[in-house]
Amino acid sequence: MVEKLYIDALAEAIREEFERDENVFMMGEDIGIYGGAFGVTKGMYPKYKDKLIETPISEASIVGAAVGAALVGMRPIVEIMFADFMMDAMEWIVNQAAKLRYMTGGQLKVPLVIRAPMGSGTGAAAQHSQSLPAMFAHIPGLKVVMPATPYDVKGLLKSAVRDDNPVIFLEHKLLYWTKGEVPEGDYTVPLGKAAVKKEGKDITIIAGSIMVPRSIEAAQKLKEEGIDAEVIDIRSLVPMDTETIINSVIKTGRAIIVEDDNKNNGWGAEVLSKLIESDAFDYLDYPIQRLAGKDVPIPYNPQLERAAVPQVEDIIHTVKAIFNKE
Amino acid sequence: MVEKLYIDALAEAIREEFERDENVFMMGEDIGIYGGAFGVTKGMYPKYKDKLIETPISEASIVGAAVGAALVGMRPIVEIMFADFMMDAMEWIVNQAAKLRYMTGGQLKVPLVIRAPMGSGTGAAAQHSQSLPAMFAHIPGLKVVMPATPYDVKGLLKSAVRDDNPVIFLEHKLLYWTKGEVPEGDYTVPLGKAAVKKEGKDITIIAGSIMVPRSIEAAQKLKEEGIDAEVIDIRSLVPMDTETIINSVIKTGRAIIVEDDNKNNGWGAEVLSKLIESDAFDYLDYPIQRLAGKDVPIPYNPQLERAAVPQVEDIIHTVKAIFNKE
Amino acid sequence: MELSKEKLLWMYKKMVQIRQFELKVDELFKKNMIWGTCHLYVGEEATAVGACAALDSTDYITSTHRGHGHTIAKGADLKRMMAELLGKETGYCKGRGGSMHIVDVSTGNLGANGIVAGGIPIATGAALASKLRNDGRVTVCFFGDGAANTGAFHESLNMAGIWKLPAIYICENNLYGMSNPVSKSTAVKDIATRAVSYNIPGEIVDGNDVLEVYEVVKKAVERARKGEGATLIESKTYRWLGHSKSDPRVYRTREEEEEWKKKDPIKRLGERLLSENVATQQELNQIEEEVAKEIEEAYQFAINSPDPKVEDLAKYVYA
Amino acid sequence: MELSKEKLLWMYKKMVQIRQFELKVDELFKKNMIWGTCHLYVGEEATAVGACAALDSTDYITSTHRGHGHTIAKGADLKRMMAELLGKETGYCKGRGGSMHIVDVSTGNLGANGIVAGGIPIATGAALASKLRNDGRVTVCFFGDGAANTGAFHESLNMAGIWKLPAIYICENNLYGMSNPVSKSTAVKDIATRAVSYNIPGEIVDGNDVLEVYEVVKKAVERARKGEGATLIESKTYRWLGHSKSDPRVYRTREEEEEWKKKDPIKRLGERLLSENVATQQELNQIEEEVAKEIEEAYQFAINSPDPKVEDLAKYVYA
Ligand SMILES: Cc1ncc(C[n+]2csc(CCOP(=O)(O)OP(=O)(O)O)c2C)c(N)n1
Ligand SMILES: Cc1ncc(C[n+]2csc(CCOP(=O)(O)OP(=O)(O)O)c2C)c(N)n1
Ligand SMILES: [Mg+2]
Ligand SMILES: [Mg+2]
Repeated sequence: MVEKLYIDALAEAIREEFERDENVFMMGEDIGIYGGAFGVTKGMYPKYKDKLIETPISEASIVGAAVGAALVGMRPIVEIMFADFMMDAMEWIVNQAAKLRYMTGGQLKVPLVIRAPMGSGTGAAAQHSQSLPAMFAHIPGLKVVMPATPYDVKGLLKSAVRDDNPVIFLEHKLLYWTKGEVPEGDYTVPLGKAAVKKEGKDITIIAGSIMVPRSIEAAQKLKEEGIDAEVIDIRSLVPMDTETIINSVIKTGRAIIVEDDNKNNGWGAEVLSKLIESDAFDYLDYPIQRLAGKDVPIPYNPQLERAAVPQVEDIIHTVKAIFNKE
Repeated sequence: MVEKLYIDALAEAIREEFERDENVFMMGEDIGIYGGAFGVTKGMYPKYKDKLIETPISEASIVGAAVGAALVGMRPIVEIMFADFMMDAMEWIVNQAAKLRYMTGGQLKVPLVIRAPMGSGTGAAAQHSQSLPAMFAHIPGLKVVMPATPYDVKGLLKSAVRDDNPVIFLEHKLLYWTKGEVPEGDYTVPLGKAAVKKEGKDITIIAGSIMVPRSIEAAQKLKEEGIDAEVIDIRSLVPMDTETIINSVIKTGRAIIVEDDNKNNGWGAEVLSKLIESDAFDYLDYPIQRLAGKDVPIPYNPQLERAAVPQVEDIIHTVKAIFNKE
Repeated sequence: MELSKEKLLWMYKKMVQIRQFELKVDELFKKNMIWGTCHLYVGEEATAVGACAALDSTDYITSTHRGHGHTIAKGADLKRMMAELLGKETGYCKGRGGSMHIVDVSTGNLGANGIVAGGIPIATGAALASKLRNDGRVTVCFFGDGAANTGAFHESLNMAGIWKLPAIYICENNLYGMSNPVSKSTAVKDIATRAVSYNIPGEIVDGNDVLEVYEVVKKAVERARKGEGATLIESKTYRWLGHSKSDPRVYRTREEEEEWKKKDPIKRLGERLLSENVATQQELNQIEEEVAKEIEEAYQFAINSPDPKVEDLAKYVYA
Repeated sequence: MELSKEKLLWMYKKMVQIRQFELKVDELFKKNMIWGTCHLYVGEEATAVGACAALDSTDYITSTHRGHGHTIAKGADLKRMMAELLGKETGYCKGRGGSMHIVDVSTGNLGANGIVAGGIPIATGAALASKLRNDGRVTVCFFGDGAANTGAFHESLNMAGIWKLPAIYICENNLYGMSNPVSKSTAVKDIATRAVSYNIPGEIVDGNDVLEVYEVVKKAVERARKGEGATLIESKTYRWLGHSKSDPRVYRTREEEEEWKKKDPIKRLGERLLSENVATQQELNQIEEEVAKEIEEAYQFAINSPDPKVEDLAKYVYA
């Protein structure tokens, strides 16, 4: 298998879906000749001129129009330039896309993907650095995925496009330029399946998005110190693959959850709660810990910015503290 | 003390704050002669004509303008007609109001209250029935309160108006016509303090908003069956009074959390997680349970609507199940 | 009149259907047989009917919180509408939606919307799809004067302008958004003026004259089908009843209401049909009676339909 | 020229400050000494300076992601600006905000904004406060052509229209929103046309002529102070550099850029000052040199300032 960049795997998925289904098209700002703020659609224009609907700066109506197009049978992929700007479109995400099927007793469906780069680490400060998956995961009717590897981003994008529901598809900015194996041609990764990215027996690290590579790196270092951590990439918050997570925690008896999001009411709280409510509770040797972003807007200064979200050393530290305390 | 309706206690707080501070004013739709969709400002016009800024249907700019007015020293109270419509204003809540102070290194402050009726039970269906406190509680920079009694709504509104931060103030629609004791004149209830609404020794019921009276009713019935439940009204999600909650659970050894919000990524998950991460973990005789809204948009049909959120009998059932299983 | 008798009587009948349907709903509401809230269209019938008369059955519409009229005009089944209002499994939304969420895909009706302006971007997207597919359909987007002050209105009409979408934006200016008079909420006298901001035609029609509405919408539909783009039409009209249940209408006078009731669009078309000898009074009476029967049937159907099962609560969240 | 020499040289100096500040920032950026991103104002100086020249120090402005120019024109301290860009504790935002969030309350600057149109409702609210308090202040709201297509623009200008707010909305039309040309993003040729939708005057000015900007804004300020309401001003101008860092500008031609560079607002004012004998070349040179020194001082101040302390990460979340 060839190694590819995350961003290239994502672009490949978009092109292949364009080719596969004439109803698939894309809407967003500067996605034409400019290639999108992060370059995801770079080089697609002019070949896919008709598929790349370049919009004014109107996030609410971009999403709203995509909902309308989806209702009549198109399968739009919306690119929102930064996940933060989804706040401008919340009406059409939360009150429309998520609810139209239910409110109409199943008469309508909304096959829509809303993609956006999220997360901090680029010095873009508080309005361009948020990771907000938990907000979306709170709303029934939405699916929420956050692929962490080039393989997953290609396979999950395809599943998202083919799904008949609105899917919030969050790409961490720092992942775009990471590499990994990606098969040629068509394959999918199902929505709602977690992946054991590293097996281990001592503790389960449940991570999402950028925290997956950080957790893997931490697990490798912990291994050297005699702690064998299992790393689970949650991949999809809704639907959530609780089975994989619960089984792992039953096996290891310990867990930490590592998220990029703000801690307070982040998705880690939901995972922790689901574990406590499950059979895993009885197997716990130690209370589950959450390692998450600090509850602060993301600061500009690079040292502060770095301190605002978990780093590899924080993961190592948290795991070791558990074993030291026991 | 006199008994008053929740809605009257709220209106009294608004009037008294109008009188106390010339910078306090209100913005919203139909809050003038109509008195607001739920009648909160009924009768205030024309006496407070200059204080009631009646707006076009422009939620984003209502909140945005209130932020601007707050930045230059006013203390606006925004009424959003239904909490659901706050989705239209998320940009100015999440990216502006919540962050302006931090992003400017403390140069700005945003003394702003955004009030809205939330919740189901009136047959208004999916776009007019959401309780979304968890979404706001996820965003650092916001405070989030949801008063459950006439006493609290008056005291908390006053604290919210006097606070120098943006406060999301959520009133459950079904509470407006409930009665309770309310002192005459000025008093405040601090933001960030939970209240033990009924003492008990067997189990802690942590509830918010409409679930507080339901939990009290459930606790009264449970008492008859020999289970002595303590009912805590969380009142404020941010800041959260973890101390009161933790101490209660340490005392009782059992807890359920009862919320009106969707279960998935609801605030109950955060409370549960904070308890697990605290000393209370070691005192737990039974895993903490969450009783929350089902993860569905709120349906129109009254039987379905009722089934979508916890009712008194569900609380009783959940508590009894814990004691039966033990 | 150029229009066929059949078409004219269709218009008459549709307006009568809307009127009687709404009055029945009002009655049921007052008897507490309808849950939630309801926004009735009495007095505004000519706009929905005139506009839908200019559409093909495959054309799309989007509607509003005040949507029964649009839905009936586009051809919905009164039985399933009434069943929805009573929250029944046989309703359009299987009882999950109620008044503000009625959708009828079979007639191209993409749905009412509980959010003011909720349908404006949706209509814009449907029109965009038609353009991308070149399917020759047009989309009519109904909304109120209040909605014309929302951000979505501006964003969407700008899109329609730059992309020359086959969309017709019909602003039903009934002088109030809830209690707020247009003069206080809206910086411009005629909302149609705003069309210049989007480089599209802006037309004003007498919203109580179904034939005028029809003519103007028809022209806009032709433009749209020819690829010449969108139109903004402001239909000046009036709602006879309160904004929603239990609105004491303190923000307007009874005299103003009486003035507008004199402009009753149904009476107006009726008189015209009689004076131009298109129909006889007997024919018109017969229509009224037919409709009364349909409404009664719809009510009986609804009342005798089953409620949805509580165990199906979580059905339809996902496709 | 009616304006005093002092005022004219102030304008000249402010434009030079902006130009040199931005070029220094560009240099530091390319050396990787500035973190994040930056949107530079080179070429557009006349708009910020002409507008702020018409304001009192107690008047408010709101700015944009491309905000350094407005901030300097309103009177900010270059040292604290540069320190902010370097993320230092001595910066306006104590290093928490960076380029897109500089605020200077002391000069009435309510701040840059990372969100396109983020400042439009904020400015509207500040103007509403002035009206409620009758404090005689006006608020100037700067935003780009791209922002004129957002919902917030429409909602806010409608509010300003109905409430006759003392607000001046200055649209800096630099022909592009990022890569998107106005002709593709905006349904109307002149954004000022949109003023009719809000029943306020709409003016077009040559945004590279600081004196014209000044005159037109001054008139709008007088209107606003007299309680006659808001004005929309479209300032036609051009950004010389890329949208932000590393923009290869594939969406426009080098020729177009050269054409606009000929309209350099600084050179233009300089030539006029010379030809009308207001100032000598030597005086102008001296200004350039003074500014160069100020910029160097600002840089030295910034580079020698301390970083914020990591343990203070959670400071300033709440007041
Ligand atoms: C975003 C939003 N804000 C407020 C409301 C509450 N609301 C429902 S209808 C209405 C008035 C709408 O006025 P208009 O658009 O003129 O339509 P009309 O009711 O007159 O037909 C309001 C304020 C809503 N449903 N959605
Ligand atoms: C709501 C929102 N959408 C998109 C962006 C990304 N963005 C930043 S600047 C910009 C272009 C703005 O164009 P314009 O308003 O013309 O200002 P200019 O950059 O030309 O000064 C875009 C799309 C943003 N910051 N906020
Ligand atoms: Mg209206
Ligand atoms: Mg621009």
